[in-house]
Amino acid sequence: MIIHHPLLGPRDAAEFVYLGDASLINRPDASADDAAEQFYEYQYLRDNVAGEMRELWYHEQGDRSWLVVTRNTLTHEISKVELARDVARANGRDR
Amino acid sequence: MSQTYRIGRGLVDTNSTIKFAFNDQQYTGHPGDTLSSALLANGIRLVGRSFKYHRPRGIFSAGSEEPNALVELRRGAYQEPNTRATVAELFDGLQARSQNHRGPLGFDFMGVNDLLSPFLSAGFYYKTFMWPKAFWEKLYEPVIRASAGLGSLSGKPDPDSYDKGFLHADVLIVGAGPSGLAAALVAGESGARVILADEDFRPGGRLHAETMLVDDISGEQWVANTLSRLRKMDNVRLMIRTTVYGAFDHGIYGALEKKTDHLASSDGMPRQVLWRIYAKRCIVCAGATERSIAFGNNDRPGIMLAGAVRAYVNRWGVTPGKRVAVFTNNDDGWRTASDLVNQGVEVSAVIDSRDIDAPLSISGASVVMGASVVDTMGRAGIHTIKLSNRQTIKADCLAVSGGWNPNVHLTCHQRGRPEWNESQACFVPGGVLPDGMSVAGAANGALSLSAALSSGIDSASLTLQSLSIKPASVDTPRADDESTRVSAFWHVKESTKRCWIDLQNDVTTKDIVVSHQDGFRAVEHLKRYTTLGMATDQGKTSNVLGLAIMAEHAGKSIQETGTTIFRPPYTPVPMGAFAGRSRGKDFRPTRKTPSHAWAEARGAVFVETGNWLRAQWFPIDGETHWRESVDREVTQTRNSVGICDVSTLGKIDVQGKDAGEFLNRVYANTFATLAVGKVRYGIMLREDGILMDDGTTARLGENHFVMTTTTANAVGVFRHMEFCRQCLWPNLDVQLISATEQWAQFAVAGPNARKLLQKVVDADTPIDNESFPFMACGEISICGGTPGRLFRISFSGELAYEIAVPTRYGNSMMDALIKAGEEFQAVPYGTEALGVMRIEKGHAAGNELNGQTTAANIGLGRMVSKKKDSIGNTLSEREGMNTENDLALVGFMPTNKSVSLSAGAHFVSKGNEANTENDEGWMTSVAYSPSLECSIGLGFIQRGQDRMGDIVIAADPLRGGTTEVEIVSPHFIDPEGERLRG
Amino acid sequence: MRYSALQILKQGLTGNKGWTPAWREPEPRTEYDIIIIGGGGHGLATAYYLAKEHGITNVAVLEKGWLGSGNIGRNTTIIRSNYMLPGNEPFYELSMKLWEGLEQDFNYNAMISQRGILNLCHSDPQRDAYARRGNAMLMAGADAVLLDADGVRKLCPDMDFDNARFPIKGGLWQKRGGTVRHDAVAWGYARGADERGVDIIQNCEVTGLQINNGVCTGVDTTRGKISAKKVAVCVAGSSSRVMSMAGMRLPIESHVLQAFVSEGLKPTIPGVVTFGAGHFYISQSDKGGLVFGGDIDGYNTYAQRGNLPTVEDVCEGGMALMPNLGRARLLRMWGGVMDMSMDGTPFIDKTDISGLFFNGGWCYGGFKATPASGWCYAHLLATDQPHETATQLRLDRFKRGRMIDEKGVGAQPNLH
Amino acid sequence: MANITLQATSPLNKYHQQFGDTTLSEMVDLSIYSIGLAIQPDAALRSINDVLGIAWPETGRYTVNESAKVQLLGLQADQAFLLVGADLSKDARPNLGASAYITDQSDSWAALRLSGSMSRRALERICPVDLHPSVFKQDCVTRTSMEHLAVIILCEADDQYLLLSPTSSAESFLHAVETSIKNIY
Repeated sequence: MIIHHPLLGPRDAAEFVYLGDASLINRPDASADDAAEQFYEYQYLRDNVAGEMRELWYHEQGDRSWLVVTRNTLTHEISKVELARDVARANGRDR
Repeated sequence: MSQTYRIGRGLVDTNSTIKFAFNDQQYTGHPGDTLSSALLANGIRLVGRSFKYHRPRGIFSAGSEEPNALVELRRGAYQEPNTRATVAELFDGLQARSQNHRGPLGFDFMGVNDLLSPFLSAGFYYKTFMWPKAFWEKLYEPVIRASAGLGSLSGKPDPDSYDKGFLHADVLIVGAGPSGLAAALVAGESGARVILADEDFRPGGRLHAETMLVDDISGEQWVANTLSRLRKMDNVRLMIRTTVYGAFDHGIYGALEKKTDHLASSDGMPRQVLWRIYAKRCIVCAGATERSIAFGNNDRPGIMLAGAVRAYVNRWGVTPGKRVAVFTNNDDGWRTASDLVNQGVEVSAVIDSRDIDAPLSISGASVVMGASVVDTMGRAGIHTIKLSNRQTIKADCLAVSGGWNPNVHLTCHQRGRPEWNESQACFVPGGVLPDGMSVAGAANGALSLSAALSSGIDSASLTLQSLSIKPASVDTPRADDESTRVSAFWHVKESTKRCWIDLQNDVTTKDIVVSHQDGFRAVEHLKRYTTLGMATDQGKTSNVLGLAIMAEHAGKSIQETGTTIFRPPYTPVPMGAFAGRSRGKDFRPTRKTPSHAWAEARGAVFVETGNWLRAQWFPIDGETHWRESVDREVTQTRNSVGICDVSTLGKIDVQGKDAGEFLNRVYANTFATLAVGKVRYGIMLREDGILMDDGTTARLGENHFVMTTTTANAVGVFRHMEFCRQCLWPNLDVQLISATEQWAQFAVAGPNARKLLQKVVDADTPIDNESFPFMACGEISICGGTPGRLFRISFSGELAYEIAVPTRYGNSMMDALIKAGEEFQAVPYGTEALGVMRIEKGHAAGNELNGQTTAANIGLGRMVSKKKDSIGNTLSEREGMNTENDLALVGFMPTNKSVSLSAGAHFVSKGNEANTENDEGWMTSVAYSPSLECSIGLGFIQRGQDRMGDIVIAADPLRGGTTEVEIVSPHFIDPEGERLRG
Repeated sequence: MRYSALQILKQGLTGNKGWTPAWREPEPRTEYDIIIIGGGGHGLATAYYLAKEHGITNVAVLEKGWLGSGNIGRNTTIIRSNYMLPGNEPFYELSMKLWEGLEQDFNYNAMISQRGILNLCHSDPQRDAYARRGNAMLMAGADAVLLDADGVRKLCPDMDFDNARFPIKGGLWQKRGGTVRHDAVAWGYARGADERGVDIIQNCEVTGLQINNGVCTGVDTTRGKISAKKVAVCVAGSSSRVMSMAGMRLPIESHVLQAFVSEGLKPTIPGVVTFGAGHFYISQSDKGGLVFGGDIDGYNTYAQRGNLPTVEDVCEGGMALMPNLGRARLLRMWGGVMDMSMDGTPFIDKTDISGLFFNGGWCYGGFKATPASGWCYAHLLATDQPHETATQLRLDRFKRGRMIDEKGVGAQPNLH
Repeated sequence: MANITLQATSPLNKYHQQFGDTTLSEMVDLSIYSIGLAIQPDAALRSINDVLGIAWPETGRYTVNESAKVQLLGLQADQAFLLVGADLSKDARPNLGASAYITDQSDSWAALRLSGSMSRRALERICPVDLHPSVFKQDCVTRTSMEHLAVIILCEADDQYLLLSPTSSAESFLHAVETSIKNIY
């Protein structure tokens, strides 16, 4: 596969390490009352969609950026690639 | 006998003669020959045996689809099984042997299977060999296995080398036949970056097998002119002997280039290169493959595809027979007859299944329309054929054409399904093609030459436009639009004899009937039940025939019946090529520690630790067993001082105003409060609450920490921290960079460690216990000004330091430390002694931090700070990870001190049987402790912390040992930690 | 029809015209006691044991394609019971024992070949881990032998013992491990279940689950609505898709595992061998093809195909281990979609929806588990109690912190 | 203190080899610093311009100050490598204040220069990145992997590349590049 890196252009997916669903960005608040339940769902349950999925790839043999790649799990077509840091900030993650 | 079937020159160089051997018989051929054209030239018709019935087999095709003519090429370690004689280029001294027979090729003892064929029909083996049960293992299976396979490997390491590479192109054109060449001309003239790949050693495709003109010159001449134009273009890379074997995601194509297979010796150069081609667009011009017709005994040597017969006559100047009959269902087959007649070969008959007017007149041949061949005679090579009208005809070669199948394979590699085209009676590319792919020429069903040429031009133009490249104007080459009329005809139903579909795997029409009877009617069931299409040609010559006959039986259309899935590779690729250089010592890179050269000179024994090579121990004269060396290294370190290269530990520079806060979150314990100039031991959890890694982190400045990780987890921890930094807390001010390679780091351990270091550390850094206490760190200068770092940390439990210098000084530093330590008899120690000392001290390492254990399991539960959130904190509190029966890491000593403990033994209480139910834990690490003079171990056992002094059984049925052990503190040495603070 | 050598003789002498279909092609009825969704190995085995062991025959197996078209039709055929953790090992050993009598039991030759499986180790810690595992196997009644380098060499002399980047230091050998003709397992179970009255309905895709007030009462299919007292999902590879119809999210990701076969070769590999310093395992089929594979590709996918980096990685491992394979040609590559669970261990469990049962999460280890999976799932469906060897294969184990993580890589499915 | 001085060794012993018109040689005396930008980078970018006379590069590009013989390699959005053509003593390290984080990387990398007509044909055997001059131009740099090793590749000129690979595995990397050259024909 080829990932069109937003900063570097097309790169072989072999340079990347895959983590999984981009929902892993949304780490729950440990001080919430139902933190245990939230962390369980965050860590273990997956939509595992057959279709377009947002997922985390790490450009280990490249610029060391984490990317959010929107990829179709049926066809492997990639429709969008973003810097995960930007996505995290847009999701309201801060410090 | 010398080449009595060579009737012309074709495109071989008859001025030069080369020698080769088949089954140890010497023959001659010419440059430009393949092994099969040379065998045919010499009148060799029997070349192998089929898989199941060991029926005699002859050359069937003239290309890579060949199911029959498979040989073991070359000798010794170079022996290459299942090599298609049809594509093996002849070279001087070539040696080949036929396969899959016991006894001589002409009389194969396994031919008895053929007589038993009524009992060996499709799926027979699923229905028997079950009784008596014990016979399967002892008798049936060994017999079945002994007859498995076709060719054999030499058993010796492959002596050739292989290479890989990466190519990038705007347009990849697969196949340099008429459509591929035409497409390449357009793309090349337009300035695109073009790769034109062809599996043949002579580009041109079917143009060499035919006698047709292009632009009023011979096809061969047109090919030569076109190639010379292409070769002048810098932007075109012509790759011959290169098969594009697979289409992978996003325009990545796999290609195999044969570099030296046509030479007698590869001379040290890579035999083949496996290319990964990144192509924005791909035009598949892969041509078409002819198929046969199922009729009685249609598998005999001498029965060939009609197009192949034409290829041998026209390209190689060889006739496969002296009296040839043609059996066809299409107009193309007739050209075989006319080309043969033009070359002066006798054509005894043309049989056409269609009841139409003869499309051509063939002089001297009896023409039989609306008839078919029902049987053939001649066991090792046909001599007679029998027709449906009861006529018998003499022929030593029968050219069969059942129509052409476009080579749609690459279009289906991403699970596209081809579509049945009724008028052309073939599958054509259909559905969704891989992104960026188009198809031209015969591969797209443009079966006539003129159609192929123009579709190449058109397809290239469209492709370039999609890349926003203006297509150059190239005139479409002129050629005749020859007739390709065909009328589907699969199976001669009048035949009472077995009619072959898959020649290699011996699948006949009867097997299809049995498969249908047994309920295996889906096309995938048919394939799996009968093995149709599972041979080395992956059904190139058999699949369409087989599924068409299945469709007839099931009363379904061919489109409804469908095909099995096309999978890469298009033609088989050697494993050696897929591995490239990554074998032997080059399987993975070797990482060497900074003091490697020193250790090597010192005679160290090295051990692989991941990709690192580390000194395992340093034997000295007189030591004959590794234990002697290791015991000495441990004892001398504990008694005086020892030095160990620990540079392999991961080192991560963590800087930023929020570096402390960041570490607070990735470590389970607190780091923000660590004072500058101090080191702290930290444990890191995964988010699921399991231990991920441990190590010490030093604070060199307010905003500057240096973290150490275990050797094994260095890369993973860094990746995890980048995840935390970028995805979880994107606005923390923290920067990470690996400094593992930057520093050579040495543990200096033992009561004399400080005295030794005082000799190398520059005087401006006082390192007495008060100025530089346990867990102190600092940037220092060494040996007169070399910048370095010093950490007062101890893995061995002794008074110990780790001293770091820039890597370039590492080898020299080791030497310096040993020289400075001469007065203390300082010893270098390796990973074994390091391991012994950490076990003696009760430190967890890889065997304990195995990804299944919690902080509580290793006795560090209280380090997980509940005053802050950190990775893994919440999930570490789950009920199942905090039970009364939790495992605890403790020490074990044998009750009988002369007994050795074994890692991997499981603990059961005394009196209990060693079974899963009674399993209470296991021994993780053991060592002989020279300090305690007995074997000691660390291990996890349920409620271990509450069971000090208990005697349990360490059960080791694997090695036949059962040992009584006492549960003790894991800190075998200096449990109060006085030494390391001294 | 009972299969035997005599039957073959009889049929052979009469032109092979008397064979009858191995299974019926029934129309679905409107109601069954139990519907099994998924006509792969596990679903068919479940149906077979429901009928044979529990006398429950009013059962339908619904398969969206052709029977056996799931991972039973695209795996590398290995059987073994060399697991380490107490939640796993007794289950896999049950499976091994069932394999050992299977062919006579269902009157179908699946060519079970117990020629051994050898896991190589290349370092001391790896050997220690194998010792732990080998003892766990023996304690569960399985067989295991720990070999040193010489022992390995005797068993499999054609490996790189002299020039290896990661020298072979020994191995864990399970003699009873081996290979099975995978398709035949599906066919044998299907034939056995069909014979006992189970309806195997091919080309019947489940499009919805009928769930009312927390009770599952049947399924919607491409061939109409079918009611059932119990619905048993058994669709590894597609588990998330099917269970999402019940509104459930699973601790599962779908990944592709590639497998490879070489051209047919005269026998060269003795049993199953796995490399310990790279991703590669290999065996040789009855027909002579080398069957080999390695790691999953590593990204979520439902496409039954993989990509080149994994192919190359596998062959690199192969050549590092067995440099004599260089001139063997890779004939075909394919991929199967795996239910990769969060700890690498499967599930056989009830769900919170009454009447809806779940079997999945088999990772790349489903084939070897086929008999025990069917046996235990049938037990659960018939008795509403988990089988004694499957008590820990529960869906709630992550919430409770009772993971069964053989590899110790945590909640990252692509690492299991 | 004993009279001991430390000797520096280069990762590849100053390797230098000619293959026809193509040259492969180790570059020694190269200083490398990573510069990580603080979360608010403005001050850092200004001082980089002031102190080094060089602009912050886009990721995948490098910028040059010819007179100071320094190059700034844009390897990550917030991190660049400063390449200095001469070995800097500790005191000569750039001081960029508190808004950029500097780590010495000089000993972390072995540096090879490959130049000559076979350079690209050799690198296409191991380098997955498209090095065609129209794509990988003279201001391009990137990190990738070759033969299982991390490599930073920088296009210095037509047919001339600088290759940085980790010190510990430098011999394996050299072997990979040498083999690539020898395997061309």
